[in-house]
Amino acid sequence: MGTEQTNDSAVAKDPSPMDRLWTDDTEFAGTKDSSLVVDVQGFEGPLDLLLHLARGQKVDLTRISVLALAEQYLEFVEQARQLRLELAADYLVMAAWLAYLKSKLLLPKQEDEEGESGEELAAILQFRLKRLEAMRDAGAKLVNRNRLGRDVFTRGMPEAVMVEKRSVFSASLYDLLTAYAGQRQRTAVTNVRIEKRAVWSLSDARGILMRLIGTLSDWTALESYLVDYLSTPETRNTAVASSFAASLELVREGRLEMRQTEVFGALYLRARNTQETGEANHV
Amino acid sequence: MSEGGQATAVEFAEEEHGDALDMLDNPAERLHLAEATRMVEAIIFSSDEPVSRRALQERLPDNVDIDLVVSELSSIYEKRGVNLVRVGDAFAFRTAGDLSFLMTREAVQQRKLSRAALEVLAIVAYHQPVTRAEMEEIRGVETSKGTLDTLMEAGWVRMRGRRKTPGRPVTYGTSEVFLDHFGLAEIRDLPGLEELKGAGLLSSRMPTSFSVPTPNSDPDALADDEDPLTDIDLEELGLLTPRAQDD
Amino acid sequence: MSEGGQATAVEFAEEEHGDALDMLDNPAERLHLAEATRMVEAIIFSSDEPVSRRALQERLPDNVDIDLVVSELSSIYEKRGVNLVRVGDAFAFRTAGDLSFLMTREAVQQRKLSRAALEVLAIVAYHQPVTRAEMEEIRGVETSKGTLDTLMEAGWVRMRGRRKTPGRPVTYGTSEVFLDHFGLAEIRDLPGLEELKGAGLLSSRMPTSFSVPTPNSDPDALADDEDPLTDIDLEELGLLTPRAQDD
Repeated sequence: MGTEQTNDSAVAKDPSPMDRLWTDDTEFAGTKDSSLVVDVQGFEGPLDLLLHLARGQKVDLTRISVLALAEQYLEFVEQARQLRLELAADYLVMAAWLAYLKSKLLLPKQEDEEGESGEELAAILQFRLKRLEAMRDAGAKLVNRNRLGRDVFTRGMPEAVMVEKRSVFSASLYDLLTAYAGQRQRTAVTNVRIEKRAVWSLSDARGILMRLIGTLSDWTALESYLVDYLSTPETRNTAVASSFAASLELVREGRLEMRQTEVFGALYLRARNTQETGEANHV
Repeated sequence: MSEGGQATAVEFAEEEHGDALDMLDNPAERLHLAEATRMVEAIIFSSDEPVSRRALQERLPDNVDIDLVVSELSSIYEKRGVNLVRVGDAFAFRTAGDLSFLMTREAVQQRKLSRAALEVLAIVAYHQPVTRAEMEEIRGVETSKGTLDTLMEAGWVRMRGRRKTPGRPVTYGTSEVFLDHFGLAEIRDLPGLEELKGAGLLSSRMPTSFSVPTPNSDPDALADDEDPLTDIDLEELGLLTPRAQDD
Repeated sequence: MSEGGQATAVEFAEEEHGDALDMLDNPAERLHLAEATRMVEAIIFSSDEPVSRRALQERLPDNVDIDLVVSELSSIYEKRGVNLVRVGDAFAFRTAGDLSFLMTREAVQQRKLSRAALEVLAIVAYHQPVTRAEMEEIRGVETSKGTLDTLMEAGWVRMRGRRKTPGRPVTYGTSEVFLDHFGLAEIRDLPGLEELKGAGLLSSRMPTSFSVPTPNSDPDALADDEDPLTDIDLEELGLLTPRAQDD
């Protein structure tokens, strides 16, 4: 019914921040603030950026050139780094993955190759883009429905308090949790100031590794993908150190396998095929 | 409905049920009236006060005969469970007088739990079994007796036992009713530290020493340092009136 | 029933009763049903919140067939300015959707949903029960603090329980308030749900059927199709899963 009506809230038009980023160089070249995060420019994360780039190809997502897409993305990351824009870690994790994907797509398939082929990885990417786009469209359909308090209304003068709840008091789980968290937070002495970090903490590295290995089932050199994309020259040492420590921890937990063929040789990582959380149930 | 003041069911004496529409020969006019009737119905329904004739006039197309529409609507609702009533120069829907008995029954006023009570309840839930002294330590303020009483009255908090420490303080915990009300399958389902942070309820910058306890999954099992409550305890606490001889 | 929308011709005068009444031969039964319908009408009409089936059952005489009464009431109000809608296991009267143009005066300023919040809301609605890690997997980005918080504060999203996997992560789902707000009788009514499910887009893992597209797997497809992506209909996504060959 109300799907055609224009809707003031959310998802109206893509602001296309990318266009600005590419066309209006002066604005960005002039930006000295290196803490400018691309996220702020209107993208909801790397998949969102990829989806935007994919739209540029003007074909159905199934027929998209994943290789071209990966190259575009990597180029974008390269540009951003040249402009000294600080990219959120998620973008870099994606860059590392796409670099891996690209190499898979370009190199001829080896006989003894383990893990997914380049084509399979590309299909995974397409699937994720499609799923995200589907969710976005679904969200748009949802907000454009006739909504209570905007298009459709309740009885203005309710006559009796309908007590369904036996309890005399009303409180939701959300109320309860908010009260608890608020109270604990107040009493906990929180004079901890987080300085702008120039180092990778162990937990940062762990988080990034976890996200990365979730998508890598083949041996991947720690340095070549992870460090290249995830760190700037200044943070290279701390990135290597923390990722190394974090990966040892993950090996110990059985989530990761590690391989080194020679002393001081490159370190290879891959996920141990652990069964992750099952499929979501649907109503 | 009985509270309706001078409200009277709108009576347009000569008119019978549905007459207004029948009077109109022109199908287009009938349709027009029917549409206007739907509009007036929706406006009066959603308004938080009786809607005056003038207000209706302002919101409807110019060529609508308000009196005709109102009389039509009134006859539609005449024998229904809800009637259109006139309050002065305004109109409202009210439950039919003969059904007012449905309205008064169980009209229990729901009260919002105070902030303090919510805090105490949450602490009891997370930190159970917990004594009053411990609650105070966690909250940093004294917990009034009334707050705990309220929570026990609501049936959400119960006395579990006594701590095996000097003074044998009473320990508190949550009840089945609590789980039921908050839609928890078991007490362990309360979100932990990471979940609270993830949901944005707790700052991600809490000190490393900060922790959120995970309550024992079996609420009835007494902790090692707990004694069960005896009838004597309950009497002492004034919760059990001394037994009268039955039968 | 929840789609209270078609602004079609409305004929009030002759349609006072729905079908259910006509079906009953026994005059006593008809009277009984008519009375029960008035009662249900009064109860639901008087409330601004949906009234649960259970609450109706408790207030009505034992021998009343709630389903019959509700369906009768629903058909009576089907084309009126106010409609009976189902919200989960409860019922409510709401102004007809096609009259929204008339109701702008009533409209309360709605909080604007950010793009991120809308995305998260859609994911929670279509994938429930869903954990935070799964939301992040789908969006490819960490959910910022406050996004889930906002949705929970609005009462649309709630914690449902915990997933029975290591770590027992909390799962999220939508609430009855969500259904009510978006005019859905149940989760199955979410727009495009079946198509999305059919296309395998609601699974957390890539379905095996979603295999590597081989060249010319779809001979009917136009090679130089240049339709913009935004025109993709969710239904079309159903075409992606390779069709099982008919025997």
